[in-house]
Amino acid sequence: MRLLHTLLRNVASGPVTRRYPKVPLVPVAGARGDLRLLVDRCTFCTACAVRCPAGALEVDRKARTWTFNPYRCIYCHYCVEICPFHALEMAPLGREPAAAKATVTETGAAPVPSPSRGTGAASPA
Amino acid sequence: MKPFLDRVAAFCRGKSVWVLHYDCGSCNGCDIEVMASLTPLYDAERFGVLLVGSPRQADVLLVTGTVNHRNRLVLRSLYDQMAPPKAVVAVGACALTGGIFHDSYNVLDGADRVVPVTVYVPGCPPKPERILDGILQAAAVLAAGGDGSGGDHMAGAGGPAAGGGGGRGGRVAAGGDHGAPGGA
Amino acid sequence: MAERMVIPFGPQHPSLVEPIHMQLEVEGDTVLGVRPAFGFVHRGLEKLAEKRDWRQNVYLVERTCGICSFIHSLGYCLALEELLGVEVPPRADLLRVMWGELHRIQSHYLWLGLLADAVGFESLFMQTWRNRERVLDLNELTAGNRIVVSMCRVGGTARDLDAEMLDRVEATLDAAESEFGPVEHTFREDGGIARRLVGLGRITREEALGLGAVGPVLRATGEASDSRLLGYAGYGRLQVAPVTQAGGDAYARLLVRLGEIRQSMALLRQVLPLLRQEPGETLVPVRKDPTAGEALSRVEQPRGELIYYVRATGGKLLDRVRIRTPTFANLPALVHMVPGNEIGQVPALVLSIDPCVSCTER
Amino acid sequence: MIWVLCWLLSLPVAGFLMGVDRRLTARLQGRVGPPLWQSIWDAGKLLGKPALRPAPRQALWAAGYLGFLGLAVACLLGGADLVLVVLLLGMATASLAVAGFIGPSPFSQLGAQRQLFLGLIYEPVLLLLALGVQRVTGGWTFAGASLPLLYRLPLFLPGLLVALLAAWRKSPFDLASSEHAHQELVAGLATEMGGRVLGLVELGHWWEMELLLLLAASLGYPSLGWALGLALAFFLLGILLDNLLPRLTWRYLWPLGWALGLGGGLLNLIWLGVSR
Amino acid sequence: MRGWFRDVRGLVLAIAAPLVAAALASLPLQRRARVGLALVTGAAVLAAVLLGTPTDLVLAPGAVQTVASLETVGDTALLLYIVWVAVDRRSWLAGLTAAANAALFAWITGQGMAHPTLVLHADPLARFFLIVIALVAPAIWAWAPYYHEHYRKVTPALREQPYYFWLFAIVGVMAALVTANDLMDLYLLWELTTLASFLLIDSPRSGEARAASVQALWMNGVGGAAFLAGVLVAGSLSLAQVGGLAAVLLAVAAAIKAAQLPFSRWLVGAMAAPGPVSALLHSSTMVKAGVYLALRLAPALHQGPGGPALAWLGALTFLGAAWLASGSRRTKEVLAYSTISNLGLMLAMAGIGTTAAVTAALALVLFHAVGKALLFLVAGGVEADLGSRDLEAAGGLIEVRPELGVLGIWGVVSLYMPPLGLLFAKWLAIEASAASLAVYALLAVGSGLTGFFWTKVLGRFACAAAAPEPEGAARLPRAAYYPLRYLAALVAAGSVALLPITTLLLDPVTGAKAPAMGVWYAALLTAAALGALTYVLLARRRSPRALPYASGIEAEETPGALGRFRSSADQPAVAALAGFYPSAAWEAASERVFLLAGALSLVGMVVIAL
Repeated sequence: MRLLHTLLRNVASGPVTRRYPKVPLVPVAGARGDLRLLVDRCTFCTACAVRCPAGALEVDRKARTWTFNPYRCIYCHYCVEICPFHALEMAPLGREPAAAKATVTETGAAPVPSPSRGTGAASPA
Repeated sequence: MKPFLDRVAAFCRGKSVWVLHYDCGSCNGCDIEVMASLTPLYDAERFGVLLVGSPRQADVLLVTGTVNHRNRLVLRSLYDQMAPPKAVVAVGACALTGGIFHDSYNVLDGADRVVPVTVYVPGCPPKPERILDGILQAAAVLAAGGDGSGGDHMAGAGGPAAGGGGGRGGRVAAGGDHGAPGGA
Repeated sequence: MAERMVIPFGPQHPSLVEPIHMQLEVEGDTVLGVRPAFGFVHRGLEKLAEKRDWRQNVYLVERTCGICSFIHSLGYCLALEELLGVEVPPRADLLRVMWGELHRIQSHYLWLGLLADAVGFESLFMQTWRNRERVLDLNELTAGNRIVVSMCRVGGTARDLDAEMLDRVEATLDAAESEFGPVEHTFREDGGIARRLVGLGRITREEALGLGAVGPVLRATGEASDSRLLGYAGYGRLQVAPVTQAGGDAYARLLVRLGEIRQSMALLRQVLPLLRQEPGETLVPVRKDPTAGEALSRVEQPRGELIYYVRATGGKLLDRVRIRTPTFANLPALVHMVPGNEIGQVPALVLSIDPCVSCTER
Repeated sequence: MIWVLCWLLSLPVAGFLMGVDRRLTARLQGRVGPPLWQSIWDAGKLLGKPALRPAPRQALWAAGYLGFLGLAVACLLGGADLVLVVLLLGMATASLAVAGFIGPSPFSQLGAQRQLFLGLIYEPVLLLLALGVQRVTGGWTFAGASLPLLYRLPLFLPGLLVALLAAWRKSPFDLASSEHAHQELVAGLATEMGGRVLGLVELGHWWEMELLLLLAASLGYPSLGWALGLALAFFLLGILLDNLLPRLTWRYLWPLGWALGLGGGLLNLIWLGVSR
Repeated sequence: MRGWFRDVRGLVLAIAAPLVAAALASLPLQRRARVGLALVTGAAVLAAVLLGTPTDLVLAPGAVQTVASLETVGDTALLLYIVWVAVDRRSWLAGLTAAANAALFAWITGQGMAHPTLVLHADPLARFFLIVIALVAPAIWAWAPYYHEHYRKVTPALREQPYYFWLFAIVGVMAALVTANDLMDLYLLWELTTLASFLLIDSPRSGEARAASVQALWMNGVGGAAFLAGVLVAGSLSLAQVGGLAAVLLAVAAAIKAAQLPFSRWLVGAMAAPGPVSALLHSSTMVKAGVYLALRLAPALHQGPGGPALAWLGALTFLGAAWLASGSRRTKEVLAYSTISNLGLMLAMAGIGTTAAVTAALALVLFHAVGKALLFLVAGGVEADLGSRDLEAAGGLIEVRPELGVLGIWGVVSLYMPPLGLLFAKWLAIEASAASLAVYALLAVGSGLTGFFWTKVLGRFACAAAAPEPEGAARLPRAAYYPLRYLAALVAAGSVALLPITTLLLDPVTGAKAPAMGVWYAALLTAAALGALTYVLLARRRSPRALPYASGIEAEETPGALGRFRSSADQPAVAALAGFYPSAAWEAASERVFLLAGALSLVGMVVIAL
């Protein structure tokens, strides 16, 4: 009858449900979410692309592009840990669902690091 | 009368989403998050989402896991057994692109090589909230009169033609269109 | 004429969380025979581990199974550390115990919930999984992900926990322990659950040993076998007494797992003060690649003994990674148990070995 | 002619009750639960969806299930003979079982077989109840009762509860169609049903539950308070038991159901005979 | 023309036409000739009982004496033949019963009781039974030649002449039996039905058939002895004057003829006989002789303890046979048990004996005769086409033989589902038993079991997946379906015309108005018709036919075949389907329990009457 007690207490104390769409997600500090490139720090050294276990990153040293496939990323944090320039970070929340898969490409402005941060351009290919 | 009834049915489709979950070769991470989305803290039933066992009763096919060559046929069969209008939600990196397993000999890089995917839910695994988002997006597509099977030119993609050839290790350039890159 | 029904049970079947296929031969509603078939979750993981370098493999092997991911990476790291001759900092060992036991708790919670569901006890499933969320939230808080914590590295752990974090772990543990009471009580005392499980899939200790069963399946027959007694990671410093039962049936397995949740909580209680008292490093950097050689590690997964075998020939890539998972060891016992039961009991029976197909097929 | 109105309203009311059931169940489990109208939306969606089915004649029998139940409810509301109501209910469950037997999947067959066991468990009990009413009122309807029937037929309550749980597919009697997810039967006899066919079965299911609630309420006749109280009590008890009990197998439930239902009913009837 | 039937000549025609036809049928005829003979004889009998109003046959005392001496000679010959059979088969049970019969017969003859001058009486009860027989028999006669072409192949030992002879003759015997008033005439006819049963069950000459035929012989011999004992006790040879203990003893004879517990086995064994025999003798007409006698005795039984005892025995049989039918694996065995079960219900109603009860019994006789004949013809069709008597062989019948499947489903539906007539009868019966808690409870549980096994049979017929046809599967010619269609139409017509039938046929028997359930029934019928109409209007859209669900590993197949799936190593496997059957041990144990309960009840019945 302990279960009966628990069930009735559930009714009395109201649902514990997190009313998600109404109440937005609260990011947890340190959680591993969507990967972002701080493009002004990036030297396009390809370290991340080489190490990524899932092959979700591609860096073109010549064209100075960093291409990220968020739909292949396994959120393991490895790239962030090994980036020698701390140019990668993870947002505490994951990417939202979408109707189409798209890659994220960041382009470095010029060989000399520019002061402005590049805007992430989503490119539905 | 008929347009009115159609509008009613469309409204109900958006409010009542019965989901068939198929673990297409997942590590269980996404599966238990799908299950968790039914539990009190997330309570998918708030939105009329119900997990059903038989594909004939389902409106949404929720795929988790790498689609391997044995499961490819199963996935296609389940999809074909669902009555239209229907939608497919792919959950987790493996079902989206093969994830960390994308270049294995036995893995197709993405469920969309076998069935047309309506919504992609990224994550490894995605949080239950994100899974709910994905299901509701699919429900919205159904309510708007859409049918995930629209443009399904992949019938028979479960056949040998869909061998996990393309997309090895390289960039996932193609996305959006429901047709699989190199599928049909 | 056919009086036997042939039932394709799975791969898509609501009572199966994972895709396997069992061809059941049924007369009336009694199962006469079972022919299992696999290959629905095979991802070629071991072959892939020869393609990735040994550091990337940590992330690969923890995706062998999402339920006990940490323990997979732990097993792999232990093997590599032996191969590399790396000494892991003691604090990292304790943290590994902590995450390992958190995984065990959530895995057993998960199993309890699935069992409740398999006997049609929906409210108990909900209650169990609701309690499980506490552990998952704690995972997210301490490691950044609810399921795949990715905290094990060759040479230690990726993160350290500060005092405030340890307090929050302890607070969660307090809450989890008190919440577990009613659930545990229901599982132990409910007549309906006992009616469904007592005597179901009973095997003797000799049979279990002969069939090579491991983990709770073996312990439920009275055999005190637990790899944690080997003292890997921090277990050597802790008191670990295997939880055993004599019944040998599905009910005994349930009791073992209930006991192990309590046991894991007690282990956490032992670990937390040590973590408070002993600050220190958690990761030693490893810069060289392994030289030629082989290593083997044995760790206790929630489902039983997990074995990692690693062979290197020098260089970044490993020559062979072999994983012997506990479910693989328990399958002969399952095939032995199924015939003769009512078809309605099959889900509970299959579940009673806590099968993990993704581990088994890799 | 007020009963015609009642009959017209009975289906939406039953759908609403199903929604209440799901909501209450959710609250017991600490969840928010679906909107109260959820079951009606479900039915709306199902009826608006074509059925992709391997069994061409299933719809006919699903319609039979719904039709017989509609007739049974109409007969009960219209004050017809109780035996007729019970026989119609029996035919409804038989139609449902046939619909299941048509399905070419083994799961469908097993589910249909269990549906037969369910029917076998509770139909005789309800027939006995009809005799009880006849012994008290002198007729085969409730109309002749001067005191609430419950006073004379208390031992029928367990049997009625068994019947309600069976008709409502609640634990421990959820044998045939796996209302509880993750069961061995996929969706039991409804495995091969989808879309409109399943919609018909859902509607029938509402009515079946409601019919049993109405029968329970009738034991309170002629006191409206007793009637409403009994219906409410059975409704809540059904939900609570569903959440408190696991699902059991028919080998155990059959004797249990007959012991509670037939045993209680016979004892009550013997007591009536002796006291007279 | 009509005038010709308007008196006793109608009655004589009804009795004589089948006998004449029987003589003709003994000749080696072509199939076409046999069908023609069936149709002509059927038309004659039907015309005799439907067009006119047969009247009683009263003879002068002298003529009565002639008839009586003929009857004595016949009886003596018959008993001698049975004794010879007993010796030939070395069956001491058959010998013992035959000896008992002979002794009792000699005793009665020695008493020299006066024979009544009323030889044949065509009262409403007799006329009702005549109509039922006349409606059903022609269909079976006309079907028999088609079935026979199959049967001849599997049973080379079958001797056709006696087989056809008795198939026709038994209808004449039955017509005489339901009208005979002289008890000794009745006994002769009674024993003739026993003899016909014996000979026809024996006709396949297989080991199973031989054992079953002797069993039928000795069990019916016990019935005959009870009959003669009743006559002895009665002290009079007029059926109309029987009462008290004599009525109970005659009721025992009736119960045995109707295969009530514990004598149910003879009818189950009788299923060894060919299809038309099962249909005509062992379900729709001949075994109803027991019901007829019980109904005839109902007023007399009603006055003593015999009525309630018979009601209990019938109700027990209703339950027990339904229970055993639920577990049976053979189509004809299920049908046999369901026949026994229904006969039990009819006898229970006769035992209760109120207006409602008798009305219920009569309605049961009518609808059961038609529906069960249809089902036996379907079972015979399955046997002829697919070569099996197993219920599982009929799984998915509607896919393999669509027309046979539809007819079979209709036959089953007619036996338990509204708005068809039998349900009306069952409803009446249940309510008529309200006075006795025990009988009511037995009927309640039995009713649940009836639904159980009929739905199971229905489900096997209607299943949308069938195993591939066996080697050597055949097809009955299209013409063979006409008798089945006729019976199916008869069920529908009878149900629609239930109210007029009640007024015209049933009410005259009871002499009172049947309980006013007809209004509800008419409402039900209308509602069902409206529902069916709505369905037909709405269900025009055909949706595509999908593969049978096999947990996601469905393999391609042809519609209507059993589902196939890709099993291990991608080998296709078949998802075989089967009904649920308890173990043979369980069946045997429950049969023993019911046989024992039946034996106790039967003994109790006689003891109470004493």
